[in-house]
Amino acid sequence: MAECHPVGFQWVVEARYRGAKVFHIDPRFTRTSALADRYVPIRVGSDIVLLGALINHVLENELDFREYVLAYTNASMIVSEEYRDTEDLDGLFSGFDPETRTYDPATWSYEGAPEEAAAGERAEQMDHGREHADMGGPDQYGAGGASANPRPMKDPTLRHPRCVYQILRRHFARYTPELVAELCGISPEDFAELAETVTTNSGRERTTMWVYSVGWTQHTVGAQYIRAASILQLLLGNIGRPGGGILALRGHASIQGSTDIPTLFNILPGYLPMPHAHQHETLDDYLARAGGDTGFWGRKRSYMVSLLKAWWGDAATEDNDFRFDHLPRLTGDHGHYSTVMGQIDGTVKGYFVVGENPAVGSAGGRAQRLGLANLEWLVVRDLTLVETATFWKDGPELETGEMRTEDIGTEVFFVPAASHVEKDGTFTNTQRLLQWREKALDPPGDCRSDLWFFYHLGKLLKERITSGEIDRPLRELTWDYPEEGVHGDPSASAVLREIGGVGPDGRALSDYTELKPDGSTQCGCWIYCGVYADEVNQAARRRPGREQSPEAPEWGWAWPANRRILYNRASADPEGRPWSERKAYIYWDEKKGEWTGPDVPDFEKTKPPGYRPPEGALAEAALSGTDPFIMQADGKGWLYAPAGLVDGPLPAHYEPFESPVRNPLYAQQDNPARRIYPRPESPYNPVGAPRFPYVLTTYRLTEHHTAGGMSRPLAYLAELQPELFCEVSPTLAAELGLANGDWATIVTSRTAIEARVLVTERVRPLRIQGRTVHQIGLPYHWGWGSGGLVTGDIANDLMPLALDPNVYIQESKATTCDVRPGRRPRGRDLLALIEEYRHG
Amino acid sequence: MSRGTRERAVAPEAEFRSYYGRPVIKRPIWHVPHMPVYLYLGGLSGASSLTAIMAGLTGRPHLARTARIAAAAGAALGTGFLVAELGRPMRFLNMLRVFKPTSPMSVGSWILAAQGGLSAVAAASAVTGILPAAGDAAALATGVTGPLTATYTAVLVADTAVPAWHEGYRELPFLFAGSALASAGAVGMLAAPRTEAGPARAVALIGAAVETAAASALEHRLGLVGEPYRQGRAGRLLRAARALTVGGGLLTLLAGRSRVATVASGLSLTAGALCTRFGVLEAGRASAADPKFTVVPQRERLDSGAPAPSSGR
Amino acid sequence: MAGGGWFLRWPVIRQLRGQDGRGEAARSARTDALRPRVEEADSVARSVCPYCAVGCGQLVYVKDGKVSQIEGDPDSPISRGRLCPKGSASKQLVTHAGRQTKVLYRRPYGTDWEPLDLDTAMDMIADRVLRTRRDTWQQEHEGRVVRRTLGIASLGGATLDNEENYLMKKLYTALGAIQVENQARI
Amino acid sequence: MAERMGFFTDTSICIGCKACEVACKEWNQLPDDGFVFEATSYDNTAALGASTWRHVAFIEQQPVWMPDGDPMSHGGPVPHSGPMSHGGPMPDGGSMPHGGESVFEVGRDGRWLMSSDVCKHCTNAGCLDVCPTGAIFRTEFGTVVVQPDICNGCGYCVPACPFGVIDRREGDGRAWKCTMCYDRLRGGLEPACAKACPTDSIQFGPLDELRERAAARVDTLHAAGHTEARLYGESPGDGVGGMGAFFLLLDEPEVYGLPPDPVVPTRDLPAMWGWAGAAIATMAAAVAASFLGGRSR
Repeated sequence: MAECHPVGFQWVVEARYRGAKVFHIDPRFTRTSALADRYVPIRVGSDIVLLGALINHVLENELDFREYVLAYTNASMIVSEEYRDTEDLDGLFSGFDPETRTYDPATWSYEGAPEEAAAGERAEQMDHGREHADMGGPDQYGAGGASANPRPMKDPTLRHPRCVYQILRRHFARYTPELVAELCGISPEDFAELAETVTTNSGRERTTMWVYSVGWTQHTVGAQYIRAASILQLLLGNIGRPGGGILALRGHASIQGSTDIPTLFNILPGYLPMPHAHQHETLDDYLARAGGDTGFWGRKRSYMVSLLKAWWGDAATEDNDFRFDHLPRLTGDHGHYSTVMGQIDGTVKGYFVVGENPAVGSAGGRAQRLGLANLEWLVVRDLTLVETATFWKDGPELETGEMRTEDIGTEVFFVPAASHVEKDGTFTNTQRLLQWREKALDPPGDCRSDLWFFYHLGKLLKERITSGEIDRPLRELTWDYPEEGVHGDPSASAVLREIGGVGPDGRALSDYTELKPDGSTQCGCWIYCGVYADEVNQAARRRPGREQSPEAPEWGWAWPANRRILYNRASADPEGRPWSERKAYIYWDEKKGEWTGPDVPDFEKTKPPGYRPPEGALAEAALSGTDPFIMQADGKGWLYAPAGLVDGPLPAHYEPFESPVRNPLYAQQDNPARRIYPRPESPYNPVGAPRFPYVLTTYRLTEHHTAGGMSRPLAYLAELQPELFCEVSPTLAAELGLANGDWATIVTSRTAIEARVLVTERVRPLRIQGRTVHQIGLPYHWGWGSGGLVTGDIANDLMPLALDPNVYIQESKATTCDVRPGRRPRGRDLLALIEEYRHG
Repeated sequence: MSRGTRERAVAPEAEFRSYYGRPVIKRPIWHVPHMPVYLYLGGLSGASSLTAIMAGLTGRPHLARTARIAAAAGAALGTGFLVAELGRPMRFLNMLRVFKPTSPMSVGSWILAAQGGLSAVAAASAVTGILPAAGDAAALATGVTGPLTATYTAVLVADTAVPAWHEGYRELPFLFAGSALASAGAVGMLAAPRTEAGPARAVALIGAAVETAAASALEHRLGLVGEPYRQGRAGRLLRAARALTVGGGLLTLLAGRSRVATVASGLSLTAGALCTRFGVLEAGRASAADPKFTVVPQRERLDSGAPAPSSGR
Repeated sequence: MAGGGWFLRWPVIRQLRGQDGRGEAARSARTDALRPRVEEADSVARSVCPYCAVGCGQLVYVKDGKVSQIEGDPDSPISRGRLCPKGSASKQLVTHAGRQTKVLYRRPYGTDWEPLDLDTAMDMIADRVLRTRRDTWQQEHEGRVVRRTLGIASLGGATLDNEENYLMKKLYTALGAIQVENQARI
Repeated sequence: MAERMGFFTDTSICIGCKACEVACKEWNQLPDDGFVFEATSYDNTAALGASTWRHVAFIEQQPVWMPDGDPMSHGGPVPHSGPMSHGGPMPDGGSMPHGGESVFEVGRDGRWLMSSDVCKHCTNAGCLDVCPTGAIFRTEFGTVVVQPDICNGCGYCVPACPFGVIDRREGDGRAWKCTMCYDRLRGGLEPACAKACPTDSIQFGPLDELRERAAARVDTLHAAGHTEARLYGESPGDGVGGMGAFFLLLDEPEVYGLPPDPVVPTRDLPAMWGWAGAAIATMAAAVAASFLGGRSR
């Protein structure tokens, strides 16, 4: 966190001043470790073992926050008799189809027939696991997650052998401190201290928070890492409470916004799933299968219809399903890496790359560049000539002779972009806070904002389309935004207002509960509904922090409804009283008959703790006054996920796809559902191959930003970290003859790159399964271009195309490699070296 | 915390801790040959002024005239080298913007200005014969500015954080004074007719002796801090300086009537004086480049419980 | 301080008049006139750092149509005026010499960039979008209506504004382009 | 004269992000220092200089880990890889030497010390004392500032600084160093580095206040068992009369590249002139003797 989010880290320093104890768990001793109370080294890719052992520690010693667990989680729910755990099937859950490597999650569900089965097929009952997997897992169920029987059988004593609590106990029983020592390289004493600290700092009086970043997500089991942390935090009562939570530190200014209002293939704004050809012919089909009908997600028709109205305006009517047909349909994985394969195969002809640099920033860079070289046309928009724009001129494949400029048919348009000060608009930060940026000045030369580019491109397209049927969605698309300034920029505030929603009276809406299923409201992103409440750009509010409470509700605007802590109803006990004075946050004010506190209650303001839903209630009315997780169909925090994940209802430790270690827990070595691309452009290191003996991980440095396009051209940053380096322990350096400051070559099946050597005790050899495992760290900010004042080889070129099956994120935090002293070979010799390694 | 470790850290091997072996202080940026040549010329000018006065007073007109010219030329040429050393030569006059007693360079600038002006008047008068009274008065005045010109540079060099220079503040003025005398004596010997050159030889001899003695003290009294005077490039230069100075001195004694020997001894002394100045600069550079010269004495001072007190200004 | 000509301003004279030669007397006229350059800014925009997702407040000072300084916004309850090295380098990000400000065009099989007018580029891009869309249009797939194109893809960075992402997703969806991805996936 | 202002750099909360270095360069519009990989931990800046007015030092003090995953020895101070003698990564390669001379117990976790160095704005400042042009002066805030319109690049200040702070910039010819953002101070703003510092490791304020705050911080750290914490440069009784920019360090100053007991060179100036006077007298006597002795000969 100190490395990549230094300014956020000031709050960790503040917390330490107030007595917080900070553990830093990381394969390398980083700048964060330097300021932590304890540093715990860990082997990359083994975090579920550690988290699982903590869960086991909590369960075996009954250290869970029982009152919270009973009231707010699904611990007491009984799971279907057909469910089989990894303990039973040696690393697989029930429902696995080895042919397709996918799960049918039907057996994971709760006991008893779902009450609303007649309402339509439930997602968890789908016959085809393949489809379940194809659709991108959790996203497919929208913001509410998968639906599940909201009123399953329960055992409040938690003794029923098939209740979630007991299933958890059995599942995690083998995640012991000894296993942690064996697989993570963490000593039993260190584990004991961590476990003791986490558990004693949880409960009524205290909370523990976990902070993670891509060190947890860029794995073939990334989503399950987060699930494991969720289970632990729910057991300890650390969700929805101040000082608790699982905090994702996101690495880009509006990466949260880019998911909320996604430029992602599988979702629409507000986590509404993209319709699937095989399941969603009509709006009703779609709504029936897109998650539950209870909880606030039960209002999904309002959200979807309002979105369709925002896009197709008057053309969208009740009679025509609000133009639901205008939405193109998915038929499987259309994610980034599949798109790259489509480029190589020639199905993808044209490509827009907007403020992104896949030639350097994506895993398996060679495949990326092969794809770019096979396009008909490519549009790149950026501040500098990023490598993605110039690959045909100076890419590494030219040096090896794999490509020749004269043979590359890709037509390239480089259209320069405006910087963040040359346009107004909002970023959504890592805590879901929308902050409006004022425009400081006009962009220089041909530079234009992306808003300008896509608005004017849209206008040009609309001018040229025919009256044909395929052009109807474009023809009917609402595309009228006021133009401003010398370049005719579309008004960003008008766009934000459309996103925030407008009511039947033409006035901006103030809350997503005002959205209607009848087409009378329109809203571009329901979770952002209210960002323009009272016709005021709420994201532009700037009341100074020192004039406000710590929550600072009048600085910017947090979705949803300006809430700063999600599910904050859980900060009070079931009766609505604070769990303790010390941790009081949102509580029930009996006199006023409402929930109150320093934040906006994430609950219906006047729903009393004693409220019990009537039979057949829908949406939020179906949740009781003690159900804090209001987006969930059952209002509960899920310790066990009966549906929604494509690789199992519980996290299980699988080794990274490329690992030097055998999985001692199960016969199943790696995530059985992981997604790979076994084809010539995407070779893999064989598991346990002696020629790739070392563990490789990548990371960022404080001084640079991602692929370097925003840092390498800046002298003040480039001089601080001028060269790509690899961090190795002195032991490994001695073994290999690597000298500090000299060169080393790092090799995987993909390619070999060279880096300067930084010998440091901060990287420690770990004792794993009785042998020494060396880890090597590589920052990934370098490339050959981007106007960089400093250049270097591309760390991501080494990385495999192995993805988490839920979210299609690549495993770039854990792979295997070899290291050799000296610089890498050039030209054809490089190819020869890789050939040698590929075939052993 | 272990005191023992610290004590070990100041063992005779001068084991000490540092930041990647990087220097603590900055290396003097002054260039070769500008700076040492200026030091030489200042010394030559200053000591020549004294020689000129005494020669005048003792009725040695040729020696007096020669010395006046040497004083003026030394100051003028020296000023030239000084200006060339500046990062912004056009701003040379800023040297006279303030008068700062705390800055030997400021004091020296005023001294040099005076010495330059006075010695020029004295020399001009001697050469042209115009205004002899003014020339004599100016020459007499250089009796004050001359020796200051010759020695202020020692204070200038010593008034730095460079350990070999700073800790040598007792010896350096004598080294520079001796070197100046030897330089002036050598020029006197070379330029004045033999009949008048006797005192110049004596000046040169005494200068050589003082220079040699001061250099020796510098090398040996300072202990660890004096190491740069003994080792490396500076050590070689100073050894050469000693050989040339001692050799030149002996030759002066033995030269008698031999013109060749006189020239050889004069040149040898001049070369010795130059080597001394180059050696001092080199020693300063070496002293600044190795953190041990900064850290070890300071650490010893702290560990002996006698940290440097404030100057209390 | 003014008046009296150079002679009276000459520090030596000022020293003689009792000023400190290491302080007051040594000051130049330029020094006396020194002010922080942000005071001269024509405008100040309240902005947000474009690097990581902490969302630190920035103040962007503009003088004569150029950014003269970017620094932290002390009002921000998130960052309290502080910035990391990247945030602190933001002015260089928007003003550095390596920034590309002209449209460039590389024709198929071309060996170098060529200049291109922005309007022409927009027209050409629009033409290609429509052509590729027509050529690769899928009305049905595996017997189901899909009405889409797999011929056009997009990859966006996560420094895009919400408004930009919104228009992109809206336009692509209307075009039937589904392979729309973002750094958020990576 | 306004109140004396200063920096207190609390290195115990420095995260080595180098925001201070960049914020300083942006505000003062300094040139870059070249792009050199130094292989000295994360420090590629190397030292303060004419174009680098803040420099973050990185000192790795890690237990030496053996292949079996255990620290090399148990009990007592854990041997570590901190910089000893000419320590740190050796230019000839190989691993960092670990002299075994640990002053502090680094423990199993090890330490990575980071510290943002800056001009000390000494009470008795060598650079200011020796500057012949008056380019360097003491401001109304008690800080020491170079006036670029006056400096003629004589270079005297460079070796006169006991901390190696000030330097002459190649190509420019003038001497440069931290001004504590004198222009900003005149506008009531805090220096760019202190403003940017994410963790408030760099604190700016009236020096007296900072000294109190620092003393309290040391007490807190000592109470928490960090007895190695100590202040550097806060005492008006030290060899430079106290520093306007002082530090809380977690090891000896020399480990951070700071002189352990700095003295302003001009402290000995009267003595120096005294010895110069003696040398002048010697000169005069020598010349007189040469002439008078010659006559007698």
